[in-house]
Amino acid sequence: MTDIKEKIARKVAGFFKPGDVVNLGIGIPTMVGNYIEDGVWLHTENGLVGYGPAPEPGAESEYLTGAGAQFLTAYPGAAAFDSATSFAIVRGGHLTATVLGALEVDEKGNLANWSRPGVIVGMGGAMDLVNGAKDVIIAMEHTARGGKHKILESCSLPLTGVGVVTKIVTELCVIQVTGEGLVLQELSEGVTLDEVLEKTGARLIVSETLR
Amino acid sequence: MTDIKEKIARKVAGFFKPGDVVNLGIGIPTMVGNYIEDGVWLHTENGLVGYGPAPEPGAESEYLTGAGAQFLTAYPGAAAFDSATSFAIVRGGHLTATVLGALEVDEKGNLANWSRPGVIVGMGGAMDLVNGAKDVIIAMEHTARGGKHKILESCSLPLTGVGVVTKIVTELCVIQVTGEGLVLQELSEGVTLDEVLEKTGARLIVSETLR
Amino acid sequence: MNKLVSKSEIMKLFHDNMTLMCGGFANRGNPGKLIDMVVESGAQNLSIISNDAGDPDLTIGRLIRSRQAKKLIASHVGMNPELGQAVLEGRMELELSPQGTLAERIRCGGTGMGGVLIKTGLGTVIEEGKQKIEVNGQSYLLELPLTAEIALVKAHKADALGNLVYKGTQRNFNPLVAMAGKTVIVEAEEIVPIGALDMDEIHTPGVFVSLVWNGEEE
Amino acid sequence: MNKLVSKSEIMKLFHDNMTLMCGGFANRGNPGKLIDMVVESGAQNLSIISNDAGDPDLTIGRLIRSRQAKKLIASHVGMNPELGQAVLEGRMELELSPQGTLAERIRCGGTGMGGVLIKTGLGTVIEEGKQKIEVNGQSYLLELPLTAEIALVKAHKADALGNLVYKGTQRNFNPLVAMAGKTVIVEAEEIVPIGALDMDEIHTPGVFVSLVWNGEEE
Repeated sequence: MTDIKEKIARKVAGFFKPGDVVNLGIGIPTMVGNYIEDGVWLHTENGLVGYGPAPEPGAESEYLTGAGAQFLTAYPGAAAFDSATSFAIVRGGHLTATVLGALEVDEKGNLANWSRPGVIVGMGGAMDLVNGAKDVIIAMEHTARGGKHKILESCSLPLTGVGVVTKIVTELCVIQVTGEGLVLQELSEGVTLDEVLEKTGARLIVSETLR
Repeated sequence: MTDIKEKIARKVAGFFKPGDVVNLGIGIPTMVGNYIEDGVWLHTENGLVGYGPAPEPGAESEYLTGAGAQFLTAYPGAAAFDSATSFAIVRGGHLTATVLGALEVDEKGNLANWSRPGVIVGMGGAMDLVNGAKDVIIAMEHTARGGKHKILESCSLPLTGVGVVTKIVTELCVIQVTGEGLVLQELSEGVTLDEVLEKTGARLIVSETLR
Repeated sequence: MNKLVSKSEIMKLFHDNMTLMCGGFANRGNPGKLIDMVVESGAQNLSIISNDAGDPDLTIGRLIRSRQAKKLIASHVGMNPELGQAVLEGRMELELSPQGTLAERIRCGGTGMGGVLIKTGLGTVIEEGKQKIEVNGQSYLLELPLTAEIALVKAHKADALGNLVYKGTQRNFNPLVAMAGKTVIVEAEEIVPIGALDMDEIHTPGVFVSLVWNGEEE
Repeated sequence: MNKLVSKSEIMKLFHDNMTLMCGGFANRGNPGKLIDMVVESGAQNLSIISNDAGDPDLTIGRLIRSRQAKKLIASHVGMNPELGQAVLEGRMELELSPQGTLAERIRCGGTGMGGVLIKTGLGTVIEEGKQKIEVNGQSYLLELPLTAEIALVKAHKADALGNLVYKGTQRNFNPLVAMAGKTVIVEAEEIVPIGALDMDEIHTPGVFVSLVWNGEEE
């Protein structure tokens, strides 16, 4: 299980190169931080660019925390700022990518990841991130508990953003969201096309390189 | 002549008490700064609260200048900020007063002080100041060259702001702008009511204390 | 101009039916002792503007647990199931605003503007009840300013003029909230002499700040 | 990630018909050497966004004298009679924006918003051609964002990541302009090593900045 999550995180981390500025959501997206190259800069919406891994025990500082209140470290050259500036970075187009989890993603690149029936959580910065970041990468397990589809023809839960997702990375495959629909670009080792099709609730266009 | 200007500036300076935050325009308004009490804080729109008088020769710093590029000094506790913050102070209602010159002021408190025919200057921060400051005090000579009226029934030049002026201070008198019109509140020593009426192109309501 | 006050002077300012705005983010950088004072004041029927609802036993979570809060405007409340429960039971009203939009709405209030046009939330529930405005062929939501009778701010350093410096990620919403309250009250970790802060390191100029408290009982 | 460049690399970026945005205020805090480079480039038909027109022989005044500028968006041009003359003769177009509005329009462009509602200029010529929007019974002007292909910024200190610190009143429009250019070029008085700037003293985070120049010929 951790294996699966790590695999997804490693895959996503490989998309980034030094100089990129990336915001990571909670869950699998957070794990992406463990595998990125040196020089990929991480943005946390509570007001910091340039954070590093968790500090050694005893070295925690209440002045260096993430959006989930977790303790962070900072690389030399890190900059702190207020929440308006933080989202100026996001909305202003300065994020190379955001990596987020999803409850549902659909063929049009719609994303639902902040609200499910009967639970009151709030969208936090997710709606800003999906509208602002150049790439919106969904990093998630391919299906929900019980094998329920998460990649759908059309999202049923309240949306986070309309037509915002650019890429979906799961333990089974990599899917690119295009104007024509979802393009299956890559199968993970040992995964068959049939398995992906079965576990996907949306129409998939199989990339030429896979045919 | 300098006497007249100094007199106006002294009069205006007397309206302010420690803790007030005031922005001074060019001309006579600038001279107000020479007579304010300690603890009245001066705001300059290019990004500083807490400036003091001009520095001694040789002590000028290009990092401490006013809106007219003139050299300033700073009191302990002065704060520098960017232009958006500078006008957040103005528009957000944190200025006790602004003191400005005028080409024309009228019965409704309309002000024209940025544009005259055939000269292209621009409003700078004047429009923001008159809309944001709690008190908008016009400090000027009562009439223009040749005795031409500046206090009018209705401004003829392009406006800086509508119904924004709260007080007019000239070498002759102090006029308060009210919902009923211009109220003559105070005559300078040796000045007669008739002289003020003659030199004013607007209806004046004479305050009870003067009758 | 000396804005330093004692706890008792601040305590007088809290009353029923007021709107409070509060800095902090996920239990970090919150003016925790000022929130304690609001709890102690017993003021009822409060409307609160804050990024989040905190944990139930921390920061503004305490005002929800004490049932003093009747309304919350926030972006995220997932750390506080008691808030969710109160909303589901109809005891509290919740208005959700995307985080970046919330930040700009508070700044908008503080800067005396009438609103901002933002794309965030287009095509989602965030559209509900909002005016859509077209600019150069693009749609935006008109997002309205937020202000409060009292803003509660946590700062790292403050002087008696109200000049503030924040530290690291404790900054978050604090400088925004510090612009948008009619009365802005600061809980400072350290009071420094006037002149000790360089004019370039000041994050919030004192002109925005009403009162500064050193966080000590009296 | 190293954003330090030489003059020749910057020179390549200027071309005819581009929009330039420029920090500085009344000949102070201007990126003067970068403006010299624009003059040297000979790029024609430029649109310029700047608080003012400078003096005729200083800062962007030089681009007006050289007749490279065809349009200026500014709040004040009184120090530059040559600009006034060019406008009266129809050689240049001038769009005046109140100073606080100009600052917010630049910030608005930099923060990816679609506009801001501002009262300043109501009842004046500033209303012309603008949409009026009512919010809670009050009228506001819809002011539109400004962005530019290149933003020219003057900073006191910069590191190779583009983190910037300004000094005193040289700050003015620079941090706003530094957010609103597609390419943001910084003329720094001093280049400091990465890590030399404290995370709390940085005024402009490097993420906004494209290129940093130390102001030396090569």
